[in-house]
Amino acid sequence: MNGTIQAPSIEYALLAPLLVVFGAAIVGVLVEAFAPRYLRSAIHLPLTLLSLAGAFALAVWQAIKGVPTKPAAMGAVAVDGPALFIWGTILILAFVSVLLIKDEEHFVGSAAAVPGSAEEEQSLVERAAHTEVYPLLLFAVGGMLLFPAANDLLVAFVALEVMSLPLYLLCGLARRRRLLSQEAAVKYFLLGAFSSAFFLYGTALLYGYAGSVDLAKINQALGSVGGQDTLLYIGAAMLGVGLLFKIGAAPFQAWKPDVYQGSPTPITALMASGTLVAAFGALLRVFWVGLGGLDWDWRPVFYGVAILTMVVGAILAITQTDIKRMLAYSSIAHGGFLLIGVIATGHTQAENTSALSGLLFYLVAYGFTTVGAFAVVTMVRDAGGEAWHLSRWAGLGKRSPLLAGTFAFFLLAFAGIPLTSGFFGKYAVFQAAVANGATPLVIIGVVASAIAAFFYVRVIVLMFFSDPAADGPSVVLPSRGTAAVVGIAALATVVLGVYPQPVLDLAHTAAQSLFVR
Amino acid sequence: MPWLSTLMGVSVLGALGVTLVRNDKLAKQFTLVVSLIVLALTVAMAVQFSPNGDKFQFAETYDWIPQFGVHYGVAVDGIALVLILLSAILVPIVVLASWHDAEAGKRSVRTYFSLLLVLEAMMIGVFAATDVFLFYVFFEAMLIPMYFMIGSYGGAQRSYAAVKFLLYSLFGGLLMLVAVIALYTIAGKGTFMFSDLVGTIQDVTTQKWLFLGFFIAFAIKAPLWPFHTWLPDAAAQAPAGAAVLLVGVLDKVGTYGMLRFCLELFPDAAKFFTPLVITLSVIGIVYGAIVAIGQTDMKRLIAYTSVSHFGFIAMGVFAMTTSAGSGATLYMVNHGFSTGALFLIAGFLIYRRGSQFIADYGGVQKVAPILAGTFLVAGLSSLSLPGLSTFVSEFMVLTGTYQRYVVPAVIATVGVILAAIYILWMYQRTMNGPTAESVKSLPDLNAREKWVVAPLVALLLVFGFYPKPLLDVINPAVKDTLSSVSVTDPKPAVPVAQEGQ
Amino acid sequence: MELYVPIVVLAVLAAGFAVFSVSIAPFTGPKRWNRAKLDAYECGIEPTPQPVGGGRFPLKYMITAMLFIVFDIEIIFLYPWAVAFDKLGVFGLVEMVLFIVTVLVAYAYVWRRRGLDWD
Amino acid sequence: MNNPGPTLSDFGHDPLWISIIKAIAIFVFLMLGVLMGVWTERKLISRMQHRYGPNRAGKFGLLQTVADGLKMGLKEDIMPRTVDKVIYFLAPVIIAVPAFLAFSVVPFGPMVWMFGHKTPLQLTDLPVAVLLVLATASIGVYGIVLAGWGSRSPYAILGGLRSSAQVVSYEIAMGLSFVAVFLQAGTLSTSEIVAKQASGGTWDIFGLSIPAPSWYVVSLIPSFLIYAITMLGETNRVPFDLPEGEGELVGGFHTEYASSLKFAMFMLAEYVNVFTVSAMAITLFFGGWRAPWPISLWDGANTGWWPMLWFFIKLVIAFGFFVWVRASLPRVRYDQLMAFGWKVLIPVNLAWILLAATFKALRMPEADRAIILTIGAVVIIGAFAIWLRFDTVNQRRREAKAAAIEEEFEQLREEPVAGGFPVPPLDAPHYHGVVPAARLNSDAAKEVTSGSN
Amino acid sequence: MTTHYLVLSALLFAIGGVGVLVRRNAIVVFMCVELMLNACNLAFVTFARQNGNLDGQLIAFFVMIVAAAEVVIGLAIIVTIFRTRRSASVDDVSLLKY
Repeated sequence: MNGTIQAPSIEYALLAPLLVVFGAAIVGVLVEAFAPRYLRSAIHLPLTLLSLAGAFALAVWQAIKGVPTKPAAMGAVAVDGPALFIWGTILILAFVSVLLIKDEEHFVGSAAAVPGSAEEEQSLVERAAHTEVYPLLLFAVGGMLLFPAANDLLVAFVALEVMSLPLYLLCGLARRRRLLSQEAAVKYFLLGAFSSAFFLYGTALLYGYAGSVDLAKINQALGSVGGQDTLLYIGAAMLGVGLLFKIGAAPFQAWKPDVYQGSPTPITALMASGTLVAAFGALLRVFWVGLGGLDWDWRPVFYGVAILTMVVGAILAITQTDIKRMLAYSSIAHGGFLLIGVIATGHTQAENTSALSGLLFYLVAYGFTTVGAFAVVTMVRDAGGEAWHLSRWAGLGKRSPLLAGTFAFFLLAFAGIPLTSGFFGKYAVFQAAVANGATPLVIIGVVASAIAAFFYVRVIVLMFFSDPAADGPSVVLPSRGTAAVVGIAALATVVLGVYPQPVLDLAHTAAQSLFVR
Repeated sequence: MPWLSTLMGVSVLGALGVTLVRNDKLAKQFTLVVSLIVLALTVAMAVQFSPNGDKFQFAETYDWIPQFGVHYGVAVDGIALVLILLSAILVPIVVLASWHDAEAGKRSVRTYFSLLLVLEAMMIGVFAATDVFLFYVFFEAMLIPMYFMIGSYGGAQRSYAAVKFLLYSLFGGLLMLVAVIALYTIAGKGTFMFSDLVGTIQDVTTQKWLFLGFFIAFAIKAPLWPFHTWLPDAAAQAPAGAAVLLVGVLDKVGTYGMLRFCLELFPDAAKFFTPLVITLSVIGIVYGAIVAIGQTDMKRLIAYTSVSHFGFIAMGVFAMTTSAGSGATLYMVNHGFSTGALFLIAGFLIYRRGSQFIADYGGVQKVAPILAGTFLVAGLSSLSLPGLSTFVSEFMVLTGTYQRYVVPAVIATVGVILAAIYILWMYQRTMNGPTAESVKSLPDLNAREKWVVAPLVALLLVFGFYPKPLLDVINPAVKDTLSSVSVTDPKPAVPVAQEGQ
Repeated sequence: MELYVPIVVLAVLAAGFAVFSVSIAPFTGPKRWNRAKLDAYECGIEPTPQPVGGGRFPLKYMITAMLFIVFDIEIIFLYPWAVAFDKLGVFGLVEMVLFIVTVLVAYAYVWRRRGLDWD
Repeated sequence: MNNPGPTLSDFGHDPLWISIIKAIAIFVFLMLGVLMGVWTERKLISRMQHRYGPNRAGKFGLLQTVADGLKMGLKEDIMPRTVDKVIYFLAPVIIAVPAFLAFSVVPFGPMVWMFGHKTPLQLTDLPVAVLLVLATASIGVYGIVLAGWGSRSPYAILGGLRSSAQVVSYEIAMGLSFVAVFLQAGTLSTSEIVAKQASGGTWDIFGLSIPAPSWYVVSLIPSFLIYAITMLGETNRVPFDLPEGEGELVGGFHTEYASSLKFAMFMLAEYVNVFTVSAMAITLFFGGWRAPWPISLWDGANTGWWPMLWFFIKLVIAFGFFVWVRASLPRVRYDQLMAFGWKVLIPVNLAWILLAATFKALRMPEADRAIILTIGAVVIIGAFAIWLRFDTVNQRRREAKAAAIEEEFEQLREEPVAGGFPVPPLDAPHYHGVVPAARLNSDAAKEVTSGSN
Repeated sequence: MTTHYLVLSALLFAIGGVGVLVRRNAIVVFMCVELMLNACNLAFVTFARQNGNLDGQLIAFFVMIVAAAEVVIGLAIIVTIFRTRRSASVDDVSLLKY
């Protein structure tokens, strides 16, 4: 009660990318409030893109300047190599997704209007759209940036929510198939909130165990605090539940197909890429920086989860008849492959570096490919919006060979065929796992890949080897944004598949510093 | 001059060029020209190859992905050289043969020929790769163009066949990937260069596991019994040209891989598994032949003969004698020509009549004598008639195996007899006898088709009487390979070069 | 803890009184049954039939409730800040300006989008 | 100046029986206060309206309220058929109990000797005493909502929702108006806040030391003004007594509590709440139990039991203020009420808080004045800019609306069907949404009309 | 002493968790989630007492904000779907099925 409280020191320069994104989000809200309707979109788009690009530039500048060895903001946010790499990845992916969102055809004019009502029709006629999408997206991206960099569990929790809450809303904003979209939003929200409650209770228990929510202090406490193992184990398990949910790992994968299907496709693209990247970053940080000393206990669990995730993702994907659901299950399966990378981390510096860099590379590769795939999905349309049912995709290869070819290429990348980015991603992760003695897991992973390949190939078969339906969907002329997204994604998939070295180097450098504690 | 890169580069550029050409006819001609250029370059390279020089020649090595220790490393030894030569020869022939294939289904002609050239580049790459990882990349990537060729341009069941082909190969490939990774990790050399990896794995148990990883992939690719079930489907549904490349070249990657990687990288495991492989081979020889007899579909029949032939090749590889090894390598080349000829001529026949079923034919000899005659030559080469090149290789394999494994060699001989049955019976049913109503108006081979068949028949005959140039190239390489497995022949090898004359 | 005991005492007292009053009410008064008397009061007209769950009410109220939550939370942060202002000094002031400005941004949005209008 | 009064550390030492005595005293004080308060109000308001007011029961009608209370107890207890019985029963309890509780932290006086114990004239104090007051107020809202909800009648529900919306809206402004006080006092404990108002220190200007006003009402006048308004809104008193707007909603949330002691509870709670907010106003802004200026010159004014008198006088004056307002002001419209709370009180309050904080920071010894002044300037300019902007926007909107209405009238005048009169269309559906086909035919799901909101 | 609070918190959390899993009304499910968050708060505050530092209480503030934000967004979503379907039962939310 005496003396002044020491003002915390905050390294604003280090946090600059975050601040830029959040700042732009707030400006976006102001634009929503004060700009006239017809101007909003014209202001939002450059604002959003510039802020993302600016944040990216700042992140790059920091990486060049040298990675700090101490967590910033009083130990709350760790801006280390992996964090910077993940930031860069998320920012690029978000940038690309924004180009997709730009096509406002995807978003409802008035979210509050009851589907089928007069207001709804009016908003459709007016071609009005919720321009709130942009600030919401920026907030979500800000959360995504903060989540993997959070160096204490409280910040992680807040970031988790900042990331998720806008996404819950964005999920419900699809212009077409409103009911489906709203349903997705409700499901995502209820399950997401449920899982974050688990995360929070885990945080509480670990706080009770270690007396701090700081990851480094928790790790220290692992060695020094005794007799409270119940708290520790239950807490760690609950944290794991919360994080694995966000990743969509089995048995917490149930939300993913529903949400991916119902959401507006650009949002799905963002979730499938950005959220996954962020969640893996956070998972790694929490389990390595915070619970690294406990790895003998959580590693077997992750082993099981990884196997289950891969198998569930791969097998259930086969039964899907909806392209977005199929991609969702594919995302689940890829989550499983990525978990192999998490397990592959080990105790020696070299093991960690190779596993981490592999994981980072995989995230980049997968992120781009998946954004591209969803971008293609937005372009194949029926009278009622995007054509999701697989049967509608039959013969697309004849109607629009370029588009179908690109999509097939993305699918091959998902399947991990060499000379695509997906191959090196998988390879990097598998190699790290074998090096760390997780060969059985890799074998299961390989089998799952083979199963997964089946449903990717099936889509290719459908597109190229089947005859087109008479009243098949039309491929819309892509807007410049969408075309750019598909182009960028395809380019990334090729380049990372043929000459991955620069990105691998970058990932390696980023991983070398490991996590600051 | 970076011969191998040039070969691949020309093919790839050609493939790109084909997609840019707007006119279908021009595209075909362009493809033919490109493939002939590649052939010319390959021959030029082959001429410069000195059989008694370094084991690997025309080597090029660049870092590709240093972080994984992956190089872009290409070079050829005798074995690879002849297989590359085989590919380079078959491609222009296939181009010529497939002149009208793509048009049948109203599908993009340019894409087909573009895929063909891409495939050629990859075939050259896969044989030339001296980096295990690069080999794997080509091994897997090769599937995709072939997949599209089967799936888009094949017969009625094409998509089923294509998917089956792809998934089988992919599955094998992924198992191999695990083995590749494990090899890299266990060797701990930080490089994937083949030459650096040879002899690094000493532990026999490890060798066995890794061997299995590689071997299953190759066995599926080869295809060895019991991994062969995809082949009849794929070969039967593929367009004739693609089938030639599939059976003639792509499947050789399997046996080539066994010879190059399974033996040299895991010598102890190879020795351990030899009985098993030989057994499988022998079963394959006999099984393939018996099943072939029972086929009613010409292309399936030819596919099953290949299963039988691949049994011989695998047996030759694992017999681990110079004679058998050289024979097996030679067999790969000869089989490419002979099966290629069979598929192509059968393809011409099917194109004319519109049916693959043997029962729909009869007495073709009378209406189309040249077609029937060349078909007979090709068929006889398949049953290894002395005087045709396949005889030389089959004989070498059998004698080579006999030196070490008597019983299998004897049983395999049964395959030769069965071969006579299936080929001659098929010939009899289709070409002899009363002319079926439906084939009465079949035209004989036209000029283009004659140009397709002529080189193949010529090659079969030439190498049947004078295989020495090939053997000169192959022998040192095989010896070298076997010596790195530290196997010596049980008794001095018969001077096989004279055997065939 | 002892600080709270007196509150409990007062609470018990008040609750006892309230419960007593409310429960005694039915017994102190007369009972004269009348059908109309037991209907919900609606200025003498036939009462509206009630759906289960109490019926629906305008969303405006919910929006107000949400806004209340948001601002109440803001107050939660203002109190400790105000109490500790002397110790926080200029840093605290700067932070609070930033905080309030951020909240005001949302506030301005709600205002401009007619979230605060009742008509 | 002398005897700043008890602080937090003086609490928590009472034996239980002292606490019980104090609690009973508060309870009795409040019950009597309500009896007298009702009478006072009726009497005062009738005087202001040139009437006599109650003058039959007892001297000056003093027993009028007692009689009313007895009557209520003896009336029939009606429990309408539609109500949710449990909630209907609980609501009066929930609304009454917290009303009393808030008084547990109101300081009545300094330390006194009570049956041989030295104890403060206050039931208890907490480090977060003011929060307790706000918390009890919030719980009271539950009573309102539940009363409305449990009654299951449109009037009651709407009344309940309205009053809770109103109460929560004004609660924010009220909560914000406290912030400046805490900023000055540096504590949330009521006794300490009172102690802090003992002396205001001095301002040194031009070598003169001017004694600063010790009551926060002087230094924090904007806060007090806001509080004064919000306390009217918070207690649903005129001019903010919309829940009971007879013309629109009959009795608001307690429409169904027509008679008997259940209704008495609502009435009781309302008056106790009035006392509570008055007591808080006194505590936070008027120096609590401290004697006002001329009396405070007497040394003994702030010692012993005397302060209770000062407190009581202040309370009566505050209550008088309520009555005065009731007699003077008409009831506002609901949208005006909400708009005033949200659009005026809250932003003004926030701006004022920042300004007050800036002033305070300026007086800190080691503070960087440039930064503070910048912040102050930003706050002021920002506030003005926003206000101007909104003002013009609102102006424009009002004009546009007036024009639109004018236009509509023009149009209606020309329409022969409506007879030149604005008649709403008769087939207007209650809901603009779609009714699912399955529901269209089932009577069970017939909806309540939304009425007016 | 603090154990009781922890047990209570665990119980609340469990009640919330079970509620989420078994209740069908979206709003009730949502309330259960909020209950879980508040159980967390109780645990935090208890541990703060037990550990003798204020972090836990501080965290409780943040959790409250997050919970508030969640309420706002959750209710918005649920009300939207409620308006559409005239039902808040999660069983009716079944367009998206496996």
